[in-house]
Amino acid sequence: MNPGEYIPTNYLPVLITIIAATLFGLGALIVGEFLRLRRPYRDKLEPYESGNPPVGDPGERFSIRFYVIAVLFVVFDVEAVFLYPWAVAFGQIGIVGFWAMMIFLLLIFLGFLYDWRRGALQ
Amino acid sequence: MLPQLFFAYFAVMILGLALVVITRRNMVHAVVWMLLMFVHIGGLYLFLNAEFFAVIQVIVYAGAVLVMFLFVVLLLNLREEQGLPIFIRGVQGRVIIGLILLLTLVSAAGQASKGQGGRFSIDYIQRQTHIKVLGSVLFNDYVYPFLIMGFILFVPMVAVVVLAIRRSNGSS
Amino acid sequence: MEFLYNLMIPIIKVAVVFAVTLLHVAYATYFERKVIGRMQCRIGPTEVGPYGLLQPFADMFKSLFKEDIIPAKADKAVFFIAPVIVLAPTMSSLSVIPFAEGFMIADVNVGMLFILACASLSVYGIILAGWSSNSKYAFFGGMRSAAQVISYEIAMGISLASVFLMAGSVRLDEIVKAQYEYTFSMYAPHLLIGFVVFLIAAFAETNRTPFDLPEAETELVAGYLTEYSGFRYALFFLSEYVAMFIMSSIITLCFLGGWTIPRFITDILPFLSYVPGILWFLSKVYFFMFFYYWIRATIPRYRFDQLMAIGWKILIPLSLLNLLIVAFVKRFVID
Amino acid sequence: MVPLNWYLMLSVSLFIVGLIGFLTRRSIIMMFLSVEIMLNAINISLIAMSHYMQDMRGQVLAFFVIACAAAGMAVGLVLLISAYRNKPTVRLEDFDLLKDRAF
Repeated sequence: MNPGEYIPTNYLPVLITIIAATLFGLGALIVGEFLRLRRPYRDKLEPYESGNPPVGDPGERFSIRFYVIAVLFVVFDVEAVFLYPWAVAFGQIGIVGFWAMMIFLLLIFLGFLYDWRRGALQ
Repeated sequence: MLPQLFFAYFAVMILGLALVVITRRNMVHAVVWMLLMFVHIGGLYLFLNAEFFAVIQVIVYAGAVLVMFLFVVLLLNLREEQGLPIFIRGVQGRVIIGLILLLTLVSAAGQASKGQGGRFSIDYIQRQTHIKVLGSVLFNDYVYPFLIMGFILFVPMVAVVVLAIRRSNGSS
Repeated sequence: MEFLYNLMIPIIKVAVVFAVTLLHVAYATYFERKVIGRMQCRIGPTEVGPYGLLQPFADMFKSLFKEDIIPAKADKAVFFIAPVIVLAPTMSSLSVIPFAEGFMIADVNVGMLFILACASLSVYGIILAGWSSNSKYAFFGGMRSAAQVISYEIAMGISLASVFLMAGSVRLDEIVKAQYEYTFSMYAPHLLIGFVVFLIAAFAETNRTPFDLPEAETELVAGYLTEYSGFRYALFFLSEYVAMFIMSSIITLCFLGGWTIPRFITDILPFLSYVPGILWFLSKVYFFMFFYYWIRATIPRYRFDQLMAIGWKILIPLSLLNLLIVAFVKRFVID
Repeated sequence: MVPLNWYLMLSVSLFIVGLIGFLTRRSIIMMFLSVEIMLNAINISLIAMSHYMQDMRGQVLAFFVIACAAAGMAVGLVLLISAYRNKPTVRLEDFDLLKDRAF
């Protein structure tokens, strides 16, 4: 098989599943549009705030801690993505590769401990 | 015939979605279109026999980096930016420079020819599975770049605490 | 002609799997209400049909005909697609699950990673649902649920890395075949820490009790679901149950031997090996579904800060520890 | 048969789309998104070349590009957030403290 002619045929069922799942979700919503009744008025359409009229703009007062969590998540996600090929090819990796991953994990964990000590996870 | 059709679909979708992304006013919409673009790029990687990249394109780019963008967009609450013009002044010159560069690079890319074939043929990768081949190459031949990668990933963890969390307790 | 044949086989498989899964989801809600009812000394649904067996269909028709409210000033397009963004990846990850030996929709090499990728997409649905509702409760609930889901995803990913390390593959059928060779024919005793970490993280990923902040009525109303009603709400509900089914399947496949029965049992009772594999698979899956309901009836909800602390300060170090133990044992003891 | 040149042309075009976005948008967040588009363009060409030359080096490089992009975006966005605290805007023209205003 030459490059440029390669077709990943074993992914065809995955494609079909993705299309079927998306069509199922969209179709259910669109069919629902025709079946249900619709009698909106102003008070019904207001955002829920325990019955009071809404005050203020949503989106204010939002803690920076969420961003810290997001960054830690990105770093650990990349780490996990490096872990997978290492774990799968474990039998073919020499001792250097083994200790390299140990040092890598140690570095990530040191960074994590630093964040923990500085109270980023409160 | 089938490979060309699939390539044409992916190329049109990727370029079209990229154009949609850079012209959105609402950044949350831009992020959603970008998500669709990343999924299509992942599909293109499948045709390059790089299934592991197709997956990490979704796990890392779509699942992590773009989520971080979404968090920042929502964190900064950019509603007051909505009324302002999308582009900066003097766009035309920059677009023209970009188009000239595009013509140059496309003509250069059209003349590229591929070099010698290596030992990682499609059949070999199919037999060994892509993840295993990539893992053994990465951790046997590229150990030092990988360790440097560890230091690079160390940086954002420190930076986010130093920059985002104020030294005095109680604020933020 | 052959092309059509190749196209029809997966389409039929997809139809069968979707139909069975949706039926399963319908009865999982019935099962949950019965189980929790019994645990709380009630008897659960009885009215619709014999023993209340038609209750799920009554619920479905009710939600289909119910008025569906889109709040004023909501971002309508995003509000419309958010349930689909949650549902579509969750249902897509059904395609790589082997239900029995040789029966899976798609035979791909990335198997488990595909499910992880699909799981990482569902966080968008949560954030976008919260944001597009243009309501404070929905927004904060969405951000909190998103933070929760991404935190527990890491512990899940790292504890799965130890499974990949043991099996040397990310294909789910090869993971099952590899663990059949081990002492107990399952990884759960060998990877006990990873198993427990994954089990806890699976609860958080699917937003089940004790990690069900979206349903913490006392503080955030219904989280990112506050403004959703009618059939859109039903889609979120549906994807939660499909996700529960998928998480139970992953636990079964990666830690409990999937469709196989342990060898030490077949040695004593050899006739059990004639039972079809899908029955073993489904009984293990249903055991975990029951476990989900049992936990829901037993354990109170955690606070948000406790929840984040469990995820980051306990589960992630534990999963890394598990990985290190497995790696060292495999490198220096077994080899 | 899809030749390698097609993939390279796609990659170049995507890169230019990202570049134009980077040069013309006001908002710094959108500029970061454009950088992401450019990095993805690079990855497409790296993986395509790796596939056509049957050599893994391109893919290893693409792997590092993905990881570096993630780390870089994290740092860039945290810088943006700490700048936003001093001056609540994400527009590029408003960050002009270093510009000499006397003239």
